[in-house]
Amino acid sequence: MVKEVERAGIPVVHICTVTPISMTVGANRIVPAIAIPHPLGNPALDKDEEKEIRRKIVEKALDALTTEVDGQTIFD
Amino acid sequence: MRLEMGHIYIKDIQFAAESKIEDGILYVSEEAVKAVALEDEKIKSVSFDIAKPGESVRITPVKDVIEPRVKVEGRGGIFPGVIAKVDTVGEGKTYALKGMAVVTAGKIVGFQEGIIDMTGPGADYTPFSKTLNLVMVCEPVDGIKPHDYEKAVRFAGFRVAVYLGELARELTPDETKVYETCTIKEGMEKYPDLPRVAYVQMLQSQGLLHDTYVYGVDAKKIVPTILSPTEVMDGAIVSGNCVSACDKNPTYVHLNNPVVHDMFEQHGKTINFVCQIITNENVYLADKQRSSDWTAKLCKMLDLDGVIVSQEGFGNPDTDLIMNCKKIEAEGVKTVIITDEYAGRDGKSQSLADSDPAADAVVTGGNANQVIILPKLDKVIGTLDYVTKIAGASEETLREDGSLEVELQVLTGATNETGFNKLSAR
Amino acid sequence: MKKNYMIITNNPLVPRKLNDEYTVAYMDISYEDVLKEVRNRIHEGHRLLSHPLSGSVKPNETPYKSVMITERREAVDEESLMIIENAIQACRKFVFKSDKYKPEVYEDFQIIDWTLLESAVASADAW
Amino acid sequence: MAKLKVVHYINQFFAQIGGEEKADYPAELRVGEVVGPGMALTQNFKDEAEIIATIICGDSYFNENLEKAKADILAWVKEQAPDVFVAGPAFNAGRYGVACGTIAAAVQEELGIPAVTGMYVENPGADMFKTQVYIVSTKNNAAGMRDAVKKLAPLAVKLGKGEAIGASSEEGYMPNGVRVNFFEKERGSKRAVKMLLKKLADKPFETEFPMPDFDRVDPNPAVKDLAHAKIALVTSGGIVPKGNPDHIESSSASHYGEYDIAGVMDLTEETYETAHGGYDPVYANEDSDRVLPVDVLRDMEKEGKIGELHHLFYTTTGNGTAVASSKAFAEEFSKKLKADGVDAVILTST
Repeated sequence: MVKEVERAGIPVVHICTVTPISMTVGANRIVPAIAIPHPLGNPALDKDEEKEIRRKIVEKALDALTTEVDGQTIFD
Repeated sequence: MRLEMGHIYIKDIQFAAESKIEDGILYVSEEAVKAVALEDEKIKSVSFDIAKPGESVRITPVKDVIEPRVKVEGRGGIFPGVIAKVDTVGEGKTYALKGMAVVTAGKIVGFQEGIIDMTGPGADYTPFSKTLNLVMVCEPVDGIKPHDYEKAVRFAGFRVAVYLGELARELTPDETKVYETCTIKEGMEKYPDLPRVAYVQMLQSQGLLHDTYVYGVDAKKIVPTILSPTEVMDGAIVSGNCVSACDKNPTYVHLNNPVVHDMFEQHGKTINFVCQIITNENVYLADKQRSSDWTAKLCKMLDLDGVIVSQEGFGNPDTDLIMNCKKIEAEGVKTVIITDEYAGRDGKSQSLADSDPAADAVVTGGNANQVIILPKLDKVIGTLDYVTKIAGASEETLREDGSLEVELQVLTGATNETGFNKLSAR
Repeated sequence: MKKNYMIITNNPLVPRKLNDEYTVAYMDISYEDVLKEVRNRIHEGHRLLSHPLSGSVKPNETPYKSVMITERREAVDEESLMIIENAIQACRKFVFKSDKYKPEVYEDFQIIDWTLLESAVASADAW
Repeated sequence: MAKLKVVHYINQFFAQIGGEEKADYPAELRVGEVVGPGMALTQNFKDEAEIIATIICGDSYFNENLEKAKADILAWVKEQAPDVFVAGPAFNAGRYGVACGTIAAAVQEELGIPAVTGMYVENPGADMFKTQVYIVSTKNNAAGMRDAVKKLAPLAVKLGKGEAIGASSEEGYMPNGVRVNFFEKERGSKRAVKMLLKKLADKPFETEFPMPDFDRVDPNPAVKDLAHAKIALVTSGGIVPKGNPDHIESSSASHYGEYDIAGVMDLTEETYETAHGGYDPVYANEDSDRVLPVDVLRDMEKEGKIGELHHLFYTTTGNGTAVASSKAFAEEFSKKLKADGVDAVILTST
């Protein structure tokens, strides 16, 4: 799916728990997520902390989108 | 190693008072072969029948297909570690009865499979419609465990095949072929400019009706090793599996392994056929990793340039196949793999359960999900009762006019993954 | 001593065959649901130890499936994830007929599934 | 036996009306006429089929007046009621190839009349339509006409008669993802040895089973001005409005969802959930922001970190490994995203 978005000429960042799979499906900008059932959250934390974590991941994703990459890159 | 294979062509099989081969006709004493089969007390009764190409005959449920052979010169005997004593085979002189096979049948489990049709559309797909078949249906003693029954039928087939092979010991072969491999050093010196090539054979090794034996050793318990490709011609590898009949290697296929023969064909001309590497297909994932690591390591240690990898079976062996291919390619050894496909009845599903870009050279034995109508035939050897319970079939399989609607899966050897057949898919 | 792996199964023969050294999660669910149960546990960080498509009896043909996974939870294992997803996909290409056999055949299905698992147990216990 | 009836579609160039300067030639039906390549087709039909009408359309006209051209042509084909519809061959002519694919697929889909076309493998129409209609593989220019009609005509006859179509390598069409069995001339082991010899010699060889798509797409340039960028959210995590109004299936969904989040500041347990059956849904159902971070992006929108959050998001339940199933959806919604002026996409997966 990520490849088709990229092919359409839109830069895309893939937030994905298992980054090797993201590599396999051909994403160029990859940001690791937390866990499969809750990629951008952690139910063990309280709401505010959880949102803070989510924001960090989204910020990282936006950083990735504003960074030129040369091939597949994981933004750890 | 140098093995001389003498071919004795069998033109007909007949029951007679005395077992012998005369003018290409195999005369079988029913009494004698029965006695051979019944040596095992776990077999209560056995019946023999003959099925010839073109006859309106269906054989089912097939367990194994075996070509009778006899070792006339050199170390060891046919089926070492199983029938003959453990001794390294693959050199000297061996005779084979060509154009015929011993087919074992018997209901070991209720969903067993394996159909050989001697005529009609099914005959186009199973290679054993072209051989004269001596069929033995074995009934076990009451209350036997499936494990014991499987083993009893497996061994009974080998005993009968060896008994028949012995009839050829004093004959003069109609044709002789010589197969010779070099040692590593000899090969380097003799064929310095030819690519060094090996055959990697994956052996089914997962459990009851899913096993293969190498010199009598359960292939689950081996680590990958090398053989002289002539060893399999003397029965170094035998089949203990028959579930999913289309892509399992009956013993006949091991004896006549087509990759071995087609590589020998090119040996000394376009390739240096270095050896055969055998590996397994275990259920346990760490075993898969170890075996594929070792296979790739052997390819590297042998300084190979290329290999052909053949698979056996469906599903989890796809993982072994791709692991082998990927790791062997990563060692810089060029790889061609042989597999078959489960693309669904409509041909639209993903054929394999695993894939990798390294697998860029694939030969396929066809889509095993393809539906085929097998017309009613005049005679059934074995029983049709089980046909309705086999893989690719169901209770609904048997149609009103007596024909069967099944997938190619049920036909013995139909989508063989050693490249035994011409069937393919695109 | 308890083994460091567990078995997810819908084969009633498995809990009967294995003593209490073994952790067996027996569930009366379908073949595909066993695979999904295994997948959920992989998502939680368990790792596959046996191949979910063990055996040549096809999904939707045999109703039984037993899969071995680690007892311990770690980071999500990519290889396990790929294998289980592919296995679930593979289920769907076979015509469903697990409910069409005569009653006595199911016992044979159970035995075959058990021997496949048994070979994995043998390998696991060799460590 | 009566001959099969064929309607043939060609462009202005092959109808000898003119080249690029005549590409705006409107669609035209010529009943009873065999035009241009129709002659060669007719010869190759032998006595089994005949062209009863030819439809001619300029390539620009077709593509620029797509809806009208398609509707007119479909109406004519329906009226002629042929047994089979043939378009082209288009060789390497891009717009002609796309037109042939479009109209052949439409005839087949909407009229239920089997259709076939032909073109060069690199013609953009090939990739677009090869899984929808049979496309015979041709050379890259009209010098390959003889060769093309030799494959096109018999395939059209087979389709017209409703006969089983063999494997792509036998019939000469481009592989379309449907696996078909057939018997090769040599056994598999021999084919494997030959393939290995070619591979060893670094010569071209053809695999009998191409592995699934592992192609790569080059990354697009980075977003320059985030503060003015329009960002869209896409997820394969199956987030949908509560109640799953479009009934997105829990796995290998047959369609994707497009939902408006204008004014939505936060996804809550009461308003959103996941349709995905590929993971434990409890956490996503409690708070769908855990999969689709709408709340955070709204904050950033307010703070001026990003220009705006696009008012539509797209959702499917394809899991990470099932690439093929979601490819078509993604192609479609990517076009919409592009048309809506989206500057960048955040795609979340589980």
